[in-house]
Amino acid sequence: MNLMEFQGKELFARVGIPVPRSQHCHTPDEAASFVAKNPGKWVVKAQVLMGGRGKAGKIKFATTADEARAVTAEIMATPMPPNRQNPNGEPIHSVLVEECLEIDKEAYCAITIDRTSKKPVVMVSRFGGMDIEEVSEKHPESIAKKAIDTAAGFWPFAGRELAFASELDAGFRKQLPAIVGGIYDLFFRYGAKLVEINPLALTKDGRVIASDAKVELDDDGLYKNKEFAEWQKALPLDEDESLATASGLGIRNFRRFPGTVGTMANGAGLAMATMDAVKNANGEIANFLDVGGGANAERVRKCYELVVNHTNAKVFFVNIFGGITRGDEVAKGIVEALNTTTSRKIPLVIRLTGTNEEEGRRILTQAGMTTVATMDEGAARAVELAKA
Amino acid sequence: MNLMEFQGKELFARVGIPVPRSQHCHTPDEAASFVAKNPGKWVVKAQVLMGGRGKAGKIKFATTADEARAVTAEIMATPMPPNRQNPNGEPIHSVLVEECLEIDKEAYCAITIDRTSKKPVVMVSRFGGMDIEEVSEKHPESIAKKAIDTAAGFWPFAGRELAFASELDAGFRKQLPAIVGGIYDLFFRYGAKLVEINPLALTKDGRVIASDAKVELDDDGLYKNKEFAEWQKALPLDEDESLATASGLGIRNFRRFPGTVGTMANGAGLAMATMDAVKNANGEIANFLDVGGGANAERVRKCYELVVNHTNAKVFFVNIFGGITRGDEVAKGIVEALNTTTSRKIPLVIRLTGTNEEEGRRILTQAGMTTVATMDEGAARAVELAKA
Amino acid sequence: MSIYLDKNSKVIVQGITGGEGSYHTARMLSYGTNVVGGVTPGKGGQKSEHGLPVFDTVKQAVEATGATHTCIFVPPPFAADALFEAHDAGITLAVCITEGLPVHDVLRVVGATPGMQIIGPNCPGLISPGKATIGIMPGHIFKEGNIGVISRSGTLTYEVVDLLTRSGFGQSTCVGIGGDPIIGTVFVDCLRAFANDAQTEAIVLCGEIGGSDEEDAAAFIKEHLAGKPVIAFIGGRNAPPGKSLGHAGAIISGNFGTAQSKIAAFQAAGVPVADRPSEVPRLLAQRLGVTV
Amino acid sequence: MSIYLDKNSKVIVQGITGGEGSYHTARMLSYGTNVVGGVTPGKGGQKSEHGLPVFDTVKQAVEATGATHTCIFVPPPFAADALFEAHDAGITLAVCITEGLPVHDVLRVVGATPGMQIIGPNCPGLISPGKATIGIMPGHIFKEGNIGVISRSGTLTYEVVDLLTRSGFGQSTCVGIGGDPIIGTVFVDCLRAFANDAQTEAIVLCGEIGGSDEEDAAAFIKEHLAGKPVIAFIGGRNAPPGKSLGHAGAIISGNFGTAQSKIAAFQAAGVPVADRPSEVPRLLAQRLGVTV
Repeated sequence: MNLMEFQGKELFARVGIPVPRSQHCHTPDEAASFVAKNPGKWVVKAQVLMGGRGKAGKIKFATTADEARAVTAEIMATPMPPNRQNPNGEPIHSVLVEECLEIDKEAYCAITIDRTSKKPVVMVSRFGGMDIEEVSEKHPESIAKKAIDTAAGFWPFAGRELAFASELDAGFRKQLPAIVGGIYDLFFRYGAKLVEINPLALTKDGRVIASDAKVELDDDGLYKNKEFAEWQKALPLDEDESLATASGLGIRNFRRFPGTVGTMANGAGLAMATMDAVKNANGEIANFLDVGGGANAERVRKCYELVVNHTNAKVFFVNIFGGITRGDEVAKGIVEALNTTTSRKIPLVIRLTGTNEEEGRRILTQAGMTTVATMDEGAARAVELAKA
Repeated sequence: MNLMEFQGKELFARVGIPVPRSQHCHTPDEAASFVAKNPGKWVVKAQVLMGGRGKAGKIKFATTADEARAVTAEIMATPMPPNRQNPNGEPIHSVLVEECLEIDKEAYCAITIDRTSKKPVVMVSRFGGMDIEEVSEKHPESIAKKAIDTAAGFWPFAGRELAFASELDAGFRKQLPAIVGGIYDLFFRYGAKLVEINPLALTKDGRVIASDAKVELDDDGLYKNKEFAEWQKALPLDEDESLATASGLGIRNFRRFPGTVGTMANGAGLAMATMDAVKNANGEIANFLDVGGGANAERVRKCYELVVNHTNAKVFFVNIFGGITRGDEVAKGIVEALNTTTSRKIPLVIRLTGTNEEEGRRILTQAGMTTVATMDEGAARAVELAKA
Repeated sequence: MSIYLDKNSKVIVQGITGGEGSYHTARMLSYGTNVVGGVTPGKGGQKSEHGLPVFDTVKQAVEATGATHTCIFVPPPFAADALFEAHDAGITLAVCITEGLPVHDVLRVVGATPGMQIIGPNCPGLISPGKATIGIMPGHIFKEGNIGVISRSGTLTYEVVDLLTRSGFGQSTCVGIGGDPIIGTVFVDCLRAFANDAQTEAIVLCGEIGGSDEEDAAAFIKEHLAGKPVIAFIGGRNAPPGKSLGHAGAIISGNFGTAQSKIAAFQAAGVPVADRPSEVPRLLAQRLGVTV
Repeated sequence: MSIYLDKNSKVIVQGITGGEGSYHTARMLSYGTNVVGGVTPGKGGQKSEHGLPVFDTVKQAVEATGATHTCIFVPPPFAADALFEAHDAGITLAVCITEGLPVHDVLRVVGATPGMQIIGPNCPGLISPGKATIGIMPGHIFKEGNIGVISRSGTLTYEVVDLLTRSGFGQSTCVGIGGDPIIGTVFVDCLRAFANDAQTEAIVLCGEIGGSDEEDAAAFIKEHLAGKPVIAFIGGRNAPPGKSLGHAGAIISGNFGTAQSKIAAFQAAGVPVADRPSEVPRLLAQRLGVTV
């Protein structure tokens, strides 16, 4: 689960990472009333998950209540425009009215998980305020990395090493160990997969403050913090994610593509291999779908309806490796699913392997479905049908 | 630093260990007013560091406000009587008015540090409510111990193992991992050397509650929690500890005995060896005193005055191994100290070794002090003078 | 021989009285696995439905049975605890079937359980065909032989193994290492074990997009595995870009875990990469100089 | 030879520009210790007053100098951090002079720094006479020879060493392990090292009341150290009962750490126990069959 800036900064505050003074506002009036009570220079930032707010004109300044009302209204009037990351854009439901920092220097600081060392790794760069991918391309040597030993936990020396290795401005140096300690603490306490402070600001009066906050939480660990259930409900899902959860699938088990060959397989690896097989047969994929373990009738029906109603599929290629489940049971589930659905019918190509596979194929053939013996054969047949 | 029951229970509550409802009261009226507002059966317990409150009549019951006032007044009227642990007794400044638990079973649960494994060790016994030393003598097999790996941290299995290994009543079993997790958490979060729950009560209505709380904090770690400075001020020191701190020594650097040979040495090991040397010479020791590093004139004067004014010493045996400090410097310090003190004079026997030891001895002899070459010789001479 | 597991390995099941645990214990026993007992707190002293002794703690189970291997079927919130318990009791190999462990629990476990080989979490387990299996793999598709198989995916492993078996290639040991971001045993661990295994003559490695385990494996093969042919397959060449670790994660690992990067790494290490699973047996036959 | 430290050991000093650190660095250098640099964050690139390079981090110091040993002179709140930094940078032996470390910091350090030998905290350090010293011991009282010395106390060590030197017994290595409740190196660690040290022909062990390190040492000697005579001295026979660990601690360690218990353990292991420090050289001479 990705958090919005105001949520990320709330967690920052809890672990002692300095953040600018701010107020989360849902309406222009709320913003105006806050600025009226708190004179000063403020920045109004749209609260969305998408990046590119600045370029989209969704970050504006205000020094009076009227200005605050006006820019908030302007920001919230239109959704975030689509970009490559999110082709649907994103509606804006709130803004963060925040102390306008007088920034002297900007740095980058993040923690994430390194698969290879199996440890949390902290990254620091003296190039803040720009996309870290860009920094990584243009100034790869500027990025200092440090794996943290989870058995020892975080100790300040790691922050000092990062400050010196990344040649951060000396103004950052004293505070960096505490900032890194804070993101390490947040990382474990709240189960984050990524915590990114970009930019980490050194202000003209010498404070080191998290000017932005990007936090991605581990979905598998959300249950440990009850409050996250509320946050999750309030966050936008993209359309594929919404469709997946509405069909009872995991959030990452379904994704659409522009092609015409619908697919379904059990297990992410086999589902990916199934897509590859369709590609190898010169077909275009309509979707990725991992039905998970236990392909029972109800589950199969929902997946069928999901693909038929929400993708461009002209054919539905089902690729099940029975494993422990018996092939005849799976076959019965498929037949029952197809008999009970009220959605329009498209041709099915079914590849079914596992215990009692022959018996399963017999059941399917009797129900008038196309069965094939191998994944490659199924892919070829599905592509043929899609092009027919 | 040892904590009183109400302080220990405050920490228990913070880490989620269930404690009885209670009110800490400083006067009989406070206790009465609390009971008036909260009808029920209450127990009133003197808040002192000494053990043996029950036998001393310092734990009483009350069901009405008048009873609460009366028993509180009675408890606070006289100090805790002396015992072997504290020959001076202890004044009573407050009581804890606490929910009277309907106890079904009592167990014992504690965490402390094991020097050998260099780990925190949790101990659980199904014999609660009695001194653990007694349990250890009578039912040694009933005490289950489990070292906790600090790299892994606490995980519930350790609590389960302890519950099963100690054959605790099944009513304790489900809650024990959380209780153990709580004391482990307290142990590290607040820097405790000992956390003891005795008894850990299983109530008739199935709750598992810490009925008493004994917490010893590590003095070296107190700085990490600012609030402890306040607690420390409020806690009673025994007389030797008060004298030690008043003389600028560490709390454990001075202790008195009934004998007549006063001692001072640098380093705890040498100070103990000095006492042993006096014993070996058939003398009786007046005190243990580790002057620490840097025996300068001011420090030596204060120690001299401490021994002369507060022990039965008839002679003062100073045993300094110069090490890095130069012997002549130490000698000058001793002479200066003795010249500036206004306390009564007793004979000194000085053993001084280290760099420039001959020069040092010359300075001391010129000032009319007895110097000796070895510790054994010094001890013999001191004993002789004490008996003179 | 075989790696990690043979006929004599003494196995316990944590969560033996639960639905999954009980079902798969029966399957493991029927395959020939030397399952010696199980653990369910509060049921110590009872017998499982398979007639095996049930213990309250892993420590008791290990003391009573001498078990060295464990198979963990406990719900995600309790799985890290189960792994730490196994480690503390002296277990040397733990297979964690449980799916959905918080990744931070896994980080903690792998960082503080030295000396215990963890397979998974979220994996199908492992099998030394003809000897024993730990986990949930469908034993009937495997056949004893001399090909080592390692895979990040469950059903894809079955697909590949099925093809191998049908082509006459039996397996020494097959390890489903799981596809989670952090896993206890990675390709390199298995390759090192296969390198020292006399029974294993060639290795099939089924990778996936994401992470850099495949690149690490390729580097290891180039350096240390000249003697035994390896065939690779990379799943997900046409899959949506992984969203799970984000950009910072990709920069940490030094690449973006694309299929291209992995294929290039394997080719540079002299490892033929199959275009599709069905190509694996053919490539293997070529490298071994046999006909399928 | 000698244990833990010789002429070639490359040593850095953490806190080299502080008062204590600077003073004792000068002393170590003048004794002949191969001090190759120091660490003070923010002073990297400067030279210490001894002309040694100063680094911002231990990692930089190790990379630039190849140091394997460190001596830590930083205030108590920063000492655990300094030890973890040394471990992370690959240091293999760390002497922590700092007194007053929170015991929980020490527990954390010793529990998560595998592969690094920690001497202390709150100890005077170690010396291989005639070769090198790390710490704050007064070098002039030591003399090269073949007696290994281990002690929990600082000044008591000097007392005993002084007596040994005056009696003609030189030392191979003397280790002041410190008297804190939790220390990185205990008697048994040193005994194991001395057992394998060709230079060391006999060992003097100075214990104290409290804890069970002496009992553990006695058990180790009985089991593994038949070849080399050991003489023990136990300080504090007439000292006030230790208050620091309380009763639960005593029950954990299985005894109450009395002088009686320790003396009995040593005698059972065939180790003569001196009544007083001045008896040590005589007992040693007896065991070695020489005259003082």
